[in-house]
Amino acid sequence: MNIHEYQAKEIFRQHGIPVPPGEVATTAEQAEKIAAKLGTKVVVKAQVHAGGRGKAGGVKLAATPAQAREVASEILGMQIKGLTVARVLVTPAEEIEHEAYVGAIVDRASGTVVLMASPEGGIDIEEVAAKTPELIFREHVDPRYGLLPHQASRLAHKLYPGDPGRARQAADIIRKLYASMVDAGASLIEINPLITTPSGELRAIDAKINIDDNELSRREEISALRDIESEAPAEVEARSKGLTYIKLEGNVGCCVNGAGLAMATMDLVKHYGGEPANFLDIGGSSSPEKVVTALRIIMADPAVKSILFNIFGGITRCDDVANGIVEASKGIELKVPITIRLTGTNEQQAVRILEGAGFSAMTDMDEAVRKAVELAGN
Amino acid sequence: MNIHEYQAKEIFRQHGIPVPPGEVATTAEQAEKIAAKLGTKVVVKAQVHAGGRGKAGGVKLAATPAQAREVASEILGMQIKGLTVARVLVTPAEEIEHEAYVGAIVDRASGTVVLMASPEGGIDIEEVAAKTPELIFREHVDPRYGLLPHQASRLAHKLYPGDPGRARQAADIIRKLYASMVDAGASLIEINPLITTPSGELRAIDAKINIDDNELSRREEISALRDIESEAPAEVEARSKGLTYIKLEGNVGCCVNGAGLAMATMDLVKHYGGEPANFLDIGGSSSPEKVVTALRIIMADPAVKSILFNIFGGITRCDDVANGIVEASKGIELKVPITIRLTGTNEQQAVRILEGAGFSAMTDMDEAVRKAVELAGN
Amino acid sequence: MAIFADSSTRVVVQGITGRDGSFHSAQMLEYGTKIAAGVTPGKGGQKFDGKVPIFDTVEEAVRKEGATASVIYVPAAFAASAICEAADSGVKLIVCITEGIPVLDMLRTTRYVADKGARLIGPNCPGMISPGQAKLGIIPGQIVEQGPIGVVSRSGTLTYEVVWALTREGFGQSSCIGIGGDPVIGTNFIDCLDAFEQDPQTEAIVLIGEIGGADEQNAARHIREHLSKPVVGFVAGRTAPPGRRMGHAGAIISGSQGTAAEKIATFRDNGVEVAERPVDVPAIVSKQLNV
Amino acid sequence: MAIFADSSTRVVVQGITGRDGSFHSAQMLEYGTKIAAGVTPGKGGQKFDGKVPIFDTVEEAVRKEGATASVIYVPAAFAASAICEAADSGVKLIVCITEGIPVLDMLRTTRYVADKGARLIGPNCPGMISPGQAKLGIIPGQIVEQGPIGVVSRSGTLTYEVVWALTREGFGQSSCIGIGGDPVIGTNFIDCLDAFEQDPQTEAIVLIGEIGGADEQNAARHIREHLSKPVVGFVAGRTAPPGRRMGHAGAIISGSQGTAAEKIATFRDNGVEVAERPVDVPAIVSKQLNV
Repeated sequence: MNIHEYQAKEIFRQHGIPVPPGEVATTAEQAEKIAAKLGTKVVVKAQVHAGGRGKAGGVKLAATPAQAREVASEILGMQIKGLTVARVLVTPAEEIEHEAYVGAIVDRASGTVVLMASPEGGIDIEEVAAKTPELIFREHVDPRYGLLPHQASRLAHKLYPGDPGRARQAADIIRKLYASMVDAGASLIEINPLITTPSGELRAIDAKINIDDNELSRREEISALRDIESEAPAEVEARSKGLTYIKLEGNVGCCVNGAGLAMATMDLVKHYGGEPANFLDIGGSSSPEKVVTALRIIMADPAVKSILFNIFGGITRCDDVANGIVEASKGIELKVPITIRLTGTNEQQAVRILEGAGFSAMTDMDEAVRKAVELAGN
Repeated sequence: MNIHEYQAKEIFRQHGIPVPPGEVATTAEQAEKIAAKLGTKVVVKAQVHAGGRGKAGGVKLAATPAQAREVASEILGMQIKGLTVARVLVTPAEEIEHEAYVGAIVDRASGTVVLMASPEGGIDIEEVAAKTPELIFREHVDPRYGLLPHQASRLAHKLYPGDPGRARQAADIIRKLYASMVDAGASLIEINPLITTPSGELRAIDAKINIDDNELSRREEISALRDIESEAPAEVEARSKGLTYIKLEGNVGCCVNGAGLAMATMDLVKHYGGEPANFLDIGGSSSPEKVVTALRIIMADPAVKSILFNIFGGITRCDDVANGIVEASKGIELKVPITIRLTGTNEQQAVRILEGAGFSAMTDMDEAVRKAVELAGN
Repeated sequence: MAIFADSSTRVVVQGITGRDGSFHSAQMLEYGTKIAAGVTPGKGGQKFDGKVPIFDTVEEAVRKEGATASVIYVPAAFAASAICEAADSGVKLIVCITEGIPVLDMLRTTRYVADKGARLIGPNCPGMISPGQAKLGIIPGQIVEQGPIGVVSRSGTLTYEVVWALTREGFGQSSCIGIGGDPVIGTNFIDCLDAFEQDPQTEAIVLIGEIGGADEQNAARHIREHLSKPVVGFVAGRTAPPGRRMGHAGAIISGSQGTAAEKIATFRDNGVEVAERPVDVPAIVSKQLNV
Repeated sequence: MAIFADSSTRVVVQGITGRDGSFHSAQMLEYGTKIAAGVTPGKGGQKFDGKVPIFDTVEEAVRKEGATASVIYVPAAFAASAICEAADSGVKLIVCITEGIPVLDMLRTTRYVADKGARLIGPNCPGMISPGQAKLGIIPGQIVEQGPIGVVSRSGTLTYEVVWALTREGFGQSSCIGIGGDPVIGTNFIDCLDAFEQDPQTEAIVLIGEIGGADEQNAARHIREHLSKPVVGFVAGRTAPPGRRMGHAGAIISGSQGTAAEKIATFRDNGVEVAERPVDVPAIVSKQLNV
């Protein structure tokens, strides 16, 4: 789960990481008031779950409260990578002497959290990593010991060599960043940039935290940070029913059990000249209701011209899926043709159920995909 | 540092370990009031830093508030192992179905905290350990992982086999006991007995926590639990000056640098027929003031008939010690003979300083001890 | 032969009385897996299916019934602890089916398992099956057949699809391992590749990957450097949209965007043939084995 | 020869600019110890005594000056971290003089050092000296002499007393190791006994113990089972009063009250001769070596 910059900064603040003041506005008037209260030049920053906000025009300076109102009204409602901006963060425009990068991520390869820091922070950090990897310093955190103080100190001294004052501040920030990560159940946490002010103080000017979805059930406060309004309603509904749904641009609606098989099915749709309309994984344990929900979500997409079920029964029982399709066909008008491929657990019962309700079923994946693509008119 | 039962129970309470209610009284009247408030049969328990309180008569039942007053007046002021009882804990007398033992200690041999539990709890637990060691169950806590939930559960199931309800309670208590240990900076923590009430609930009826002295500087709240009144004033004064002093029963006052050498010196006093009056370690880095304090503390003991200095200079500088002796001799009347043995760092300067003030010094430890014993009239 | 588990493996099922645990334990028994014991704290003394003894702790299952492997079906909140318990009790193979374990917990847990000298498969995986010998997990027994192909996969049902295609074309399997789709897992592609390389029954290996991370790329390089047996690859997710931006750190750490195209290219650069469709896998295997 | 450190050892001093660190670094240099570098975070780039380079981190001291051992004089609040830093930087011998480190910190720290494959001596110890070669810590250089006796001790000044007695009687030392008086330490009696057993220079060993714990009893049994060289024991604290009651757990865990009488008896039961007085040690050594 992504959280917004302003939410991430609040977590930083709670852990004692120096963050500039600032408040969130949902209207231009609010933005003006906040700017007036801050009493200084401000930055107005779009709060959306997308990178590259600056380049998209979602981050703007304002010298006066009136100007803050003006730029806020430009940014609010703006579309950035398909997401509508509903909130802006109004925060003082800091004078910047230097920009560093500090981040931590769960590294699959080493099975550790890796802390990373670079004196070349800012928007081009990935380029720095690619072109001058020697400017990215790392510390692997042994999960048995957690971040040890000397690691934070070592990283800090590499970040600001010959500058004990900033190194001391940075070591403290790095320790707190790691603590924030663990406390929030984050799989990624970043400060970019970590600026130096003219007076030599470090401040976290941007904040990014990705929460591990598996942490949410045990962290109510963090769960509450989810911004449901910023998500597509169909995705929210799917998640609430235990499905994973992502809308795409094609016209072949796909309903599959298992993420890997779902992706392979979409690849095959493409292979046969079609375009998948969505990714939809009905998950492990099946129930007719899940299938009903899945079908309703897919059919709500007007672009869908043909629907493909691809079920390989393991834990998922084919008869559950068949029952779901039959039940859905009673409540919803099936405006587009449905191609059903079923194999595995309780396959025979499923075929009987489907045939009893006038559906036919196939067992071969390739054949089914080809047919569904044809039916979509591709 | 030892803390009292009532203080340890408060730490348990903060961590959610079930502990019966109860309050501390310093007068018999207070004890009566507490008993009245509890409205039940009570136990009145001496709060002193000594084991075997029960056998010494420091723990008594009282059926009525009046009786609580009576037994409290008996216990308050009582001497247990040389310590005067200044406080009693008044707590409900619980009905006991079963007594278990649960404890944790830093184990030198394995370099881990070891959790121990026995279904044969109560005052004879050490006998259980000696005679039926198979009834003491253990879990070693890997310091890299801390206590893992399955370890608490495993211990709990051994403690109450075939009784999932009590096992669940016990696993929870064991986890909280370990957390209490870590949070308090304890080197030892015990519940003995952990009772089962007639309704099947577990309760910690006695509580023992030893705090690691090295933790005190970073734990103000725990440091504040020290009961200075219960300690000998000379020991408190010594500690405040960085000395370690323990009063003993002999007449040869000893002032040594280093605990091992201090013990070896006392052993040698005994070897030559004397009895040490104290253990006194002036510690590593020396200063004349420390020596002045040490000499004052030793001389305040009327039993002392002869004083022995035994200094092997390493970090400790012999001239510092010499200066301290000379300075002390100006301020305090030296009523008993002083034998001084000095060797090591700045030995020559020390001898010159001492001879200049009319003292003589020797370099051989055995000779010095023999002389000090003689001078004490042994 | 087979890898990790065979007909001598004595299994303890943790969470044997739960909904999933009891269903799949019955299936595992039916397949012929030797289930030595079950564990559900508080239900010690009962029996599963009238014959499998249940204990409160894994330690008892090991001590009294000689369990050598564990399969875990307990809920996510207790699964990391269950893995640690199995490792601490001397079980040498641990298969964790449970999904939803927080990744920070898994960092500690995989380290603990390694410290105890055990092997973990999963979590969030279908488990493994050595056809004709033992099934530890939920891979359907009816789609596999004993034979010379080793299969290792990050997916669940996609694995079944490929395995079923192999079986239909007459290519039975030595072992099929679902290593799981989580970021931090106990056994990775390379561990399985090395085990298949050592296994005399295995003649060719099928590796099924998907988008995300750099495990397939690392496996590809490992294959060129260390494997003599032919490997056939498949990567799902070529049409997956590039993920919404996940911060810089992921790309910095792995030097990769984790796309299917990148993975397929790396396989091919390292001499690993990659199938276009699941159904193409058997033909490539056949070609590699010259049968 | 000698154990743990010799004339080839390149030392980094952590806390070299502190009060104790600078005093004892000067003494170590004077003794001829090769001090390759000092570390004080924030003082990188300066020099100690006009010649020893100071760095911000131990990692730099190792990388740039080839330090192989560290001596730590930093305050207690930072000492555990300093030990971890040394171990993490590839230093193989770490001598921690600092006293006052909490025991729960030391549990983690000693494990970390072991995980990194390093050796820790101490904390709360006088360090070690290999006469004529290297002094790592605070043992006075003028009381030792090169020779055939290995000395290992839990004490500080009592060690000096015994070593000085040996030197006066003509028994020089191979190495003198103060292992420290804390409950949890990095190197124990048995580690040192085994090292002295292997060291060709060492002909006899003097072990100086004191009350508390069961380390001396474990050492006594180890000597009988594994040592061929003669060992002479000394135990301080025969007149120490029995400690005020410390709960049951201590006695349960070690099965011992930790008294000097018990320790002396265990030494004698295992064939280790125990000196009555420090001054008696040389005579027993002489008898054991038949000189």
